[in-house]
Parts: sequence; structure tokens; C-alpha cells
Amino acid sequence: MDVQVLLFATLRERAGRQRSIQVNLPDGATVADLKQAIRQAYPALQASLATVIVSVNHEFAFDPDVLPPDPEVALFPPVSGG
Amino acid sequence: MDVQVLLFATLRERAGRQRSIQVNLPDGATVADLKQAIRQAYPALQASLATVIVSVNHEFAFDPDVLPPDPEVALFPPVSGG
Amino acid sequence: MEYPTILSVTDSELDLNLLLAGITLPSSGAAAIFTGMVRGVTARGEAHATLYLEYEAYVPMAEAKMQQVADEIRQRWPTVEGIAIVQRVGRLYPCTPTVLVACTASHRDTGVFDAARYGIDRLKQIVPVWKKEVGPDGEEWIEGDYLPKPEV
Amino acid sequence: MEYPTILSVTDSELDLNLLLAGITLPSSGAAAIFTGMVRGVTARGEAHATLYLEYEAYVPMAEAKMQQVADEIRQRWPTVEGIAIVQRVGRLYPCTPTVLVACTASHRDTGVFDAARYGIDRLKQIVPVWKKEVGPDGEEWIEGDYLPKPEV
Repeated sequence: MDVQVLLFATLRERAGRQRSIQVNLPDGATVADLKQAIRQAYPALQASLATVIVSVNHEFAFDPDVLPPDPEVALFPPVSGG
Repeated sequence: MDVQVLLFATLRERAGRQRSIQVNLPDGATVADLKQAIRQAYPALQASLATVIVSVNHEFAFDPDVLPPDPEVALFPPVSGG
Repeated sequence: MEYPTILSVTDSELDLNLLLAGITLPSSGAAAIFTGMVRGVTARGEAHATLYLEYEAYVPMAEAKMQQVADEIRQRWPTVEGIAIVQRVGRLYPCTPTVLVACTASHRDTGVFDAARYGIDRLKQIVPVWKKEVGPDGEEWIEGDYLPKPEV
Repeated sequence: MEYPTILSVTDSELDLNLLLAGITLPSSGAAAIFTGMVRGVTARGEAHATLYLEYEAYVPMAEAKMQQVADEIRQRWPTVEGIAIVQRVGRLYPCTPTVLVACTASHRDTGVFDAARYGIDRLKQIVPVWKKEVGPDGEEWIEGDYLPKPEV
């Protein structure tokens, strides 16, 4: 499946200010697989991936989590609002 | 000296809604003397005097305190603002 | 650097936006604001309804005691920058803000919440303001339970 | 009785008067309100000046996480009546309020201060909002230090 990944803050800037990127993943792929695919396709994001936060359908997601069908995925650094 | 005593809240209502009363005190009179004079001149205030708060020149004052010349004196119940 | 201190007894509506702006310095990053409102219904103690409260103050002493509260806050929390202490008086209906105590500081972990909490607690002890509660069955003066003691 | 909950990411000015009115019920007698403001000068850490902050949010997730913060507050402090959590975004200059967390309750001794404090702490952990600081010497993204962990 093609997964669109929203980028925020430093992640977006490091990806050349793109608001989102797209990666292709097999059905049943996990968050770890997603990160691995991004690492290969977007070397500019590699350094960010160590502390990146992943959300799936507006919930925090973690390496072992399997992506559901048609997920809304986002990548961002630790939040700093307020 | 004649001392004008400002009254607030229940004290004013018990004194027939007068905003102030006047008592005559010898020079060197204390807050205790003031209360005693009020007790005699205004029997309606007698019940209130047990827990009344006395202020002199905008500071809390206590029985042994001697009244300064030309004091601004007030009598009121425990505060309940907010 | 002079830190702003707003102290007031007023019969006008409390404007939180204006008061916050008045105690915000370029170095202020956090504000803790307490407001009290008139309750129309009270469950605690003897449950009852309130039509309105009638507030009165001994204004010059209230302002002096607000200054004392502000001084005590600054002594206990030297990190506090701006302080606002405002008491509204007159006839006030349910849901109306009646009192505000607000403190600003550079960061929120500087005691600014405790400072505002201390401020409203002290205001209710020493600032000469009283309220009469008017309900469907009549009116009653509310009395506090704090009696000041001589300083030792 | 439905308790009011106001959650919002907005590019408009925060109106504290309106927000307080929106979370005040006839049973509410106390409000604890936290606001954060843009600091123009910061002394803590490496002292520096700030021209403005540029805030961005992942809006739908921010709203979902604000709801989570409100739910956590209600679970921990069942006495809390109204809750407002508002984050302003866009370019914000020194002294401007950027965020508000407010809780109302019948009385001030019900944990309402702790509830507001908890709310702002949690917002800064889990609500996806970021800020870039622009100063005289350039710009820098601020990064938080909280990493969410899987629920056990």
C-alpha cells in the first residue's frame, strides 16, 4: 500500500519543506518497517529518525505496531507547544 | 478625644445602618477601652464585640494597643470577600 | 526593573485580558490566574440557591491589605514578576467573576501557581471585604472565620 | 449535567473573559487559569532575546490530544466542572498569550489549581504543537524532551 506521511516542524524542513512524503509498504507493515522505508528513500531524514515521534490516526505509534489500512501517518519531533 | 468609628457589614446593620458612630475617650485609651465605651453607649453592638475586628489607620489593632492621636478607627466582622 | 503591581477595589467588570497584559513583562512566560465567581447554586454544607451577592469593602484599608498580600507574595516567591489583585464590589449575580489574583513569572515551574493560591487565601483572610447573600428565602451576611492576631 | 469543555487550536487572540464565561456554570465558584506568553527576553539557560515565535500544530491530532488531557483531568479531579484548553498558532510576538488551560470548580480547595497545572504540563508533553524561535541571530526550532511510551 502507498502511505502518505505528514511531516511537521524540523522533519518537514529537513525533507525540503515538503508537507508530506509517500512510501510504499507491504500490507501488515509495522511502524519499524515504515521508518526503515523512510530511512532508505529520504536520507535527509535519517538523523531525525532516532528521536522521531510517529502517529497513526492521531495516536502515538511504536515500532511493533502494525499499520491499519488507510492510515493517517505523521512524523514529528518531540512537541514544544504551550 | 472624640473618636469616629467606621462600621461595616453586620456591625453597621446592628447599629441601625449608621456608617459610623462616635465615642469619647481619654487620651492614652486602648482598643480595649474603645470596645468598653462602645459596649456602654451602643448596647445593640454588644453581641458583636466578642468577635469584632478593630482596625486603626488601616491596620489590625488589638486590646492592649493605645490609640494614636486622630485615629481612623473601624469595626467589622471577620472578612468574607473573594 | 520595576515589577508591575495592580491592586484595586472596583465596581466595574473584571477584564482578564487587560489585567493579564498589565502584569506581563517581556521576561514573563507564565501566568497563574485565580478568579472567584458568584455561585447560583451551592451544594457544599447546606445546599442552597443564591440570587445575588452584595459586596462591600472598606476601600482604603482593602487597598493597604492588598499591598500587604502582594508584598508577602514577593517575599515568598521572589521569582514572581507581575501581580494583580482585584476585588469587585456591588451587587453581583451568579456566574460573574468577583475577584482575581494573578501572578506572572518567567517560567511556570517557579512557584507561580502557589503564589496565586497563596494570594487568594490571604485575601480572604485579611482584605476587608464582606458579602451579603440574597437567596429566595431571604438574605444573610457571610462571615469569614479568620481572626487576625497581634504580630509577635 | 453536562460539563463544558472548550478545546481549540486557533490563530485568533485568546479572549480570557470569553473562555472563562464559557466554562463557568451556576455551580462554579472558582477558576484556576494558566496562560503562557511569548518571552522577549529569557534569562534561564543561555540568556537570549526573542523577536517572535512561529507556532505550528498538527491540528486534528492536537484536538484529539487536548481531549485526552481534558479526560485525564476529569478522571483525576472529578470535582472539576468546566475545562478550557486553547493553543494559539502562527507568528506570535513577545508578551502575547499563546496558550490557556483553565479549570472551574465549585470551590478553590477542590484541586482546581493542581488540575490546571496538570493540564499545561500534559499539553506540553502530548499535544502536537511546535514552535520556532526567531531572534536577532537567526532562528531555531524548539524541541521538547518528552517521548511518549507505549501504554502497557
